[in-house]
Amino acid sequence: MTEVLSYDVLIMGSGLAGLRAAISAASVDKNLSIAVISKVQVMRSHSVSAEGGTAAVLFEEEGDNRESHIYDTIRGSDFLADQDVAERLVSEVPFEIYQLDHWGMPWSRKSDGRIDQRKFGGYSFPRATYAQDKVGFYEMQTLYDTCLKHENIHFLNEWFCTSILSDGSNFRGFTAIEMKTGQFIIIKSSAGIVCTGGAGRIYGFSTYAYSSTPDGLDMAYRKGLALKDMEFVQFHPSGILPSGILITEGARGEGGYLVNNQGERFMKRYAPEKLELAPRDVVSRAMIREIQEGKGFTHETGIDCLKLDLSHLGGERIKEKLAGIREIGIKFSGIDVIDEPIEVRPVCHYMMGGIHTNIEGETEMSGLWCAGEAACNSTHGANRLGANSTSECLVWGNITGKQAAKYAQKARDRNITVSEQQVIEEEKRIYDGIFHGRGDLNPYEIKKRLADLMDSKAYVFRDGNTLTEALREVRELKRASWRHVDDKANEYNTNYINVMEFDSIARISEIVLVGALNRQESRGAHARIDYPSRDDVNYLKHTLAYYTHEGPELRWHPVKITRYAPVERKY
Amino acid sequence: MLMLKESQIMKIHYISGVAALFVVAVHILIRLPVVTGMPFSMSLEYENVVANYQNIAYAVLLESMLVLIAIHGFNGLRIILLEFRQNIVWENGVTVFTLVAMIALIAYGTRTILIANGLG
Amino acid sequence: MIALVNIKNSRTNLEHDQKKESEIASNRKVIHLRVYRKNPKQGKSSHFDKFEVPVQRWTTVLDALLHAKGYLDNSIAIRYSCRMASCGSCGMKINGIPRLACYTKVSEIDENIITCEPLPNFPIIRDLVTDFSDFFEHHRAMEPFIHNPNADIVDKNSLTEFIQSPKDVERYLQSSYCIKCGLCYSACPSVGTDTKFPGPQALAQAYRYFADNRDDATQSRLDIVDTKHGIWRCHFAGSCSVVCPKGVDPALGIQLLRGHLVSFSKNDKKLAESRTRSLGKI
Amino acid sequence: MKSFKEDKIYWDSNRRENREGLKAWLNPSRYGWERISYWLQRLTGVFLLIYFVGHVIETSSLVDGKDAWNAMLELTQTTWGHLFLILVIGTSTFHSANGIRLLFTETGRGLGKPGRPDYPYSPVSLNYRQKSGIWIALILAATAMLYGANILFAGE
Ligand SMILES: Cc1cc2nc3c(=O)[nH]c(=O)nc-3n(C[C@H](O)[C@H](O)[C@H](O)COP(=O)(O)OP(=O)(O)OC[C@H]3O[C@@H](n4cnc5c(N)ncnc54)[C@H](O)[C@@H]3O)c2cc1C
Ligand code: HEM
Ligand code: SF4
Ligand code: F3S
Ligand code: FES
Repeated sequence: MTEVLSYDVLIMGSGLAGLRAAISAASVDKNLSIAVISKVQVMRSHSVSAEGGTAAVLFEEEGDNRESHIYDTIRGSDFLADQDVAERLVSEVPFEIYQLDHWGMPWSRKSDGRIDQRKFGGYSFPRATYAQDKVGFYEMQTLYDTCLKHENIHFLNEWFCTSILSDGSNFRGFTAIEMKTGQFIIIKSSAGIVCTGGAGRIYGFSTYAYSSTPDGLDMAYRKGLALKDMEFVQFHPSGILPSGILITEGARGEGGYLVNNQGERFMKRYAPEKLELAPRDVVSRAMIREIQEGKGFTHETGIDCLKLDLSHLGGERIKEKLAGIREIGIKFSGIDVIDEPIEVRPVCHYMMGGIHTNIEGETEMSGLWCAGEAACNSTHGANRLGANSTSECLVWGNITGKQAAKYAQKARDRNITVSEQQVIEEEKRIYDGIFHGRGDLNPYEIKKRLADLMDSKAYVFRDGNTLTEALREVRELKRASWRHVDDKANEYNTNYINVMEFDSIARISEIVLVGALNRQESRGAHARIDYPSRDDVNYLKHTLAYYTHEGPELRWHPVKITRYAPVERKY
Repeated sequence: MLMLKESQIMKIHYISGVAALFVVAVHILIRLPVVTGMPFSMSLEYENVVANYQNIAYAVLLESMLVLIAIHGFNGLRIILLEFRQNIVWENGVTVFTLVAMIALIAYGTRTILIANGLG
Repeated sequence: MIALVNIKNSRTNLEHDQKKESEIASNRKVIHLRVYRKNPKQGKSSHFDKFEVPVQRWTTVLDALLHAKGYLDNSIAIRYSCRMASCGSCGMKINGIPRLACYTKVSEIDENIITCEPLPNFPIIRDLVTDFSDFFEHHRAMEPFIHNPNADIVDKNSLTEFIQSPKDVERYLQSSYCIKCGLCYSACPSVGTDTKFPGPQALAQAYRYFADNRDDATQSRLDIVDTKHGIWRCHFAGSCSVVCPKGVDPALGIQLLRGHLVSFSKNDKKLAESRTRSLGKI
Repeated sequence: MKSFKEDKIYWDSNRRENREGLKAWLNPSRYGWERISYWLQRLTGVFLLIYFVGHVIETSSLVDGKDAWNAMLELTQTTWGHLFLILVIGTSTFHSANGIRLLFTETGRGLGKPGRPDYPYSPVSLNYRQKSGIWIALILAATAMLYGANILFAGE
């Protein structure tokens, strides 16, 4: 008999969004039992890697204002953001910053003891609130520690969720595998929040943690929920070679330069005003163009790159504000940024797309919310500004946590039933399909081929022919006869978990490619060589992808425009 | 059981350690040829030792040395044993055992000092 | 606007690649990886498996292990995530010393054989994966959160900020570098036998919140650690600080906290002032 | 349903699986001088306690009269007995000197202040003062042993 657990609120994912949601749900009602389920242990989520900052308007008396943050966000998004959502983000995030301060966040301070902020790409005011260059890490620590204050938050560490349960229109729970024992478990609940983060591991050259696979997106997609705007993948200008580990934008915010092999600060030709601090899509494209024009460097692996120069900032400043970067440079690249420029190259960094939600973070299934990078509530449109993502995680973590808790309060006395049929089907899918599936190809090899494909064919610049080619190959790989699982043990079977992750990677890669082919324009992070300009007449709308057996079915969804009419972006 | 906080016990441990250092120093110095003016082995002769014991100041010194080192040493033992196993029976057993051993040793040593004082 | 340049923007051209490849091949070498294998649920015995793994200048032990897992034996159990030393997943004993696999380059280890074992002092789940529940519980027992009546902001319209000078931050910042990797816990000799001893990680966090001037639970924090198996079971072996990959220096925090317990150190912490921030409208 | 209260008592249940155990106490290698100091302090402490107990019993022969005392001296004033005594001198010197150092450090003195660690990290608590303290204790112990040997064996 399958074991059944039940909680009042279920949160899948223990990243920034998940932990924030847990606290906010727990503070609505002490008597709700809240479970945070995560396939990694609590402080191991990818969010700990976030480096640069969290954007918020804090210093209105010094000239900043919220209007400007809203507009920067919308302009950064190439006008694909829903404008009411951007406004919501901007008006709620200062609260989150101060709340974190009260919970023990070690924000970097000005000499008078107030919270400090730094410059970040695409903003017209220095408004990235930072804590050295380990913002995400400290935020995670603060939130996790604060979670420990609440006796009603339970952590289910290293439980791998496999599917969403529903009774047609209402959320009913998750199925999961407890990795330690390999047991298959049903977790019932009336309210759930998906916070599974980004899917950056569909690329090989990526800043993401290995655990950032699209399982959550895939679960929602398989359950019939829409994935929105998946073709928009952000490439961050500065990933180091060969690992793809990130050098934060804060490095440029503090005054770092990008230089080509002629020693030139080439950004002045692409964004004369903002230079290196233009939005990421602009900088990444500029870098690739430099490389294509032969002005790049070649890293010892043979990969083309450019250099990021911080040496003029001086040792003390770097040690104080960019200590993590320096450590990363020395350890993973063999370069001390105090002395030498470091080799960087655009790297997969963020998925603007995700599970389709409205401004409250509600999905199309009642009782199910989604927050953080996994969600696409359309704050970021076609291109996210740096430091706006942790803001989004905090704001919508809070919003969805409250909503889910209130929903659960109302539903508390109702008996939750989960149809036997669904569970049996899921067990069949994973045990007969994945665990026992037979074939002869090494799944790790397939994963590598998928990632290489995405790296080379769905990178900064895209074009119709290559995308078509890539799509054909991805579909082939998806259908290929994977060897599935060699490891037959129950206990901590990561081989099994990996294969399930790869399975979802294949499906989500396909959606990214289909979406990219379908969007015949260049907007934000999506740059088509064959359609080099933005087309507001035909494409000022969101892509929705729905599951069908043959592959994703695409539909359009309108963009919410309140006050700002689209104009050309210049930086 | 003894209702001392661990920090108080450790204070006693440190203080008894340092105090012991002083009395032991005196105790050893008295045995040294430079101080006593006689070879080491001679200072250990029965008559000399008994004479030492009958010097009241020296007897007090011996007694305090006995107490201080016993406290410090058996508390040290308690610490080690506490870290060795963790369950209620063991923990209480350790406390009782070290206390009893400490008191027994002090009593036994005191007996020597007292009787030696009475020796002609 | 975008120039129609060759799409092959990722790895330039193939010829170039191949030349480089052969160059790299010449300074590539092979190491022997010895991996501890055990599944306690399926028998008590453990053994080492040996793998030959190609390595380059920048290959980390984690890379090597993942190569082995992907291409030589899929069933190796290993925990990892960020591969950049910030999540704390991949702690293991590498050639006898607890280290992060993703933070140890093969080239840093002199020997040609690299031996990976699970972290001591943690129960083994399987192979290199260990059970952290006790460790996390010890952390939790330190009440690692701010005690302050104003910790939760109730009125969203009147936001307050604690005034903390950079100096105030510096007092606790170092201890908050901790990524909960458990290396210190597995190096500490006291933890080696004392199951109730919180261990260096938890005690360093006790110090972290003690030193934070937003926290007002000074006395109760001292009481939490002043127990039979509390802070006094540290004997300053210093091994925790030796292995800590993040420079936390737990040994320092522990000793400083003890200074307050025996009231040798003066506690000059003043509660941070909280200041209201004016907020404009959109 | 698994309740949180149950989770909380994990470590009271005395789980010792895969703990390093006495090996952690008895192996001073791998981790540097502070670990050696820890090891020596513990060994010398226990050794001194054993000696102390023995010494109290030994001297109690005084109460049984001169013959008993001399019989005892006979037993102890041998070459081996002297070597043992020299060991006692050495261990007590080390234990006391290092003990005084620990007294300061374990109450937060002489360690330096917490601050921003710069990569490559070198913990301030394991600073030069600590290491020299350990070395001085070792040197003192060696000197005391030499001096003691001089006196003990000179008497013969
Ligand atoms: C290197 C780097 C630097 C960044 N820097 C910044 C920055 O400076 N500023 C900024 O604003 N943003 C930054 N970002 C972006 C930001 O960090 C992320 O968008 C954000 O952390 C996402 O948080 P999250 O809570 O949505 O998800 P994550 O932190 O990714 O968490 C996902 C959670 O879901 C769980 N999960 C996934 N699948 C399953 C499953 N099947 N079953 C159970 N659990 C599952 C995981 O275990 C994990 O706990 C950065 C990103 C990267 C990669
Ligand atoms: C004379 C001066 C002495 C000083 C200054 C001194 C000091 C110390 C100190 C500081 C400790 C360490 C406690 C800890 O690590 O928490 C210690 C431990 C110990 N001492 Fe002493 N000590 C002295 C003499 C003795 C003597 C004479 C004995 C023997 C009877 C003794 C037995 C012990 C024991 C058994 C321990 C426990 C070891 C441990 O905790 O690791 N000490 N001492
Ligand atoms: S103190 Fe250092 S070694 Fe210990 S858990 Fe934290 S980061 Fe790891
Ligand atoms: S290794 Fe252990 S004994 Fe103390 S100084 Fe560190 S906690
Ligand atoms: S994988 Fe995250 S610390 Fe090594």
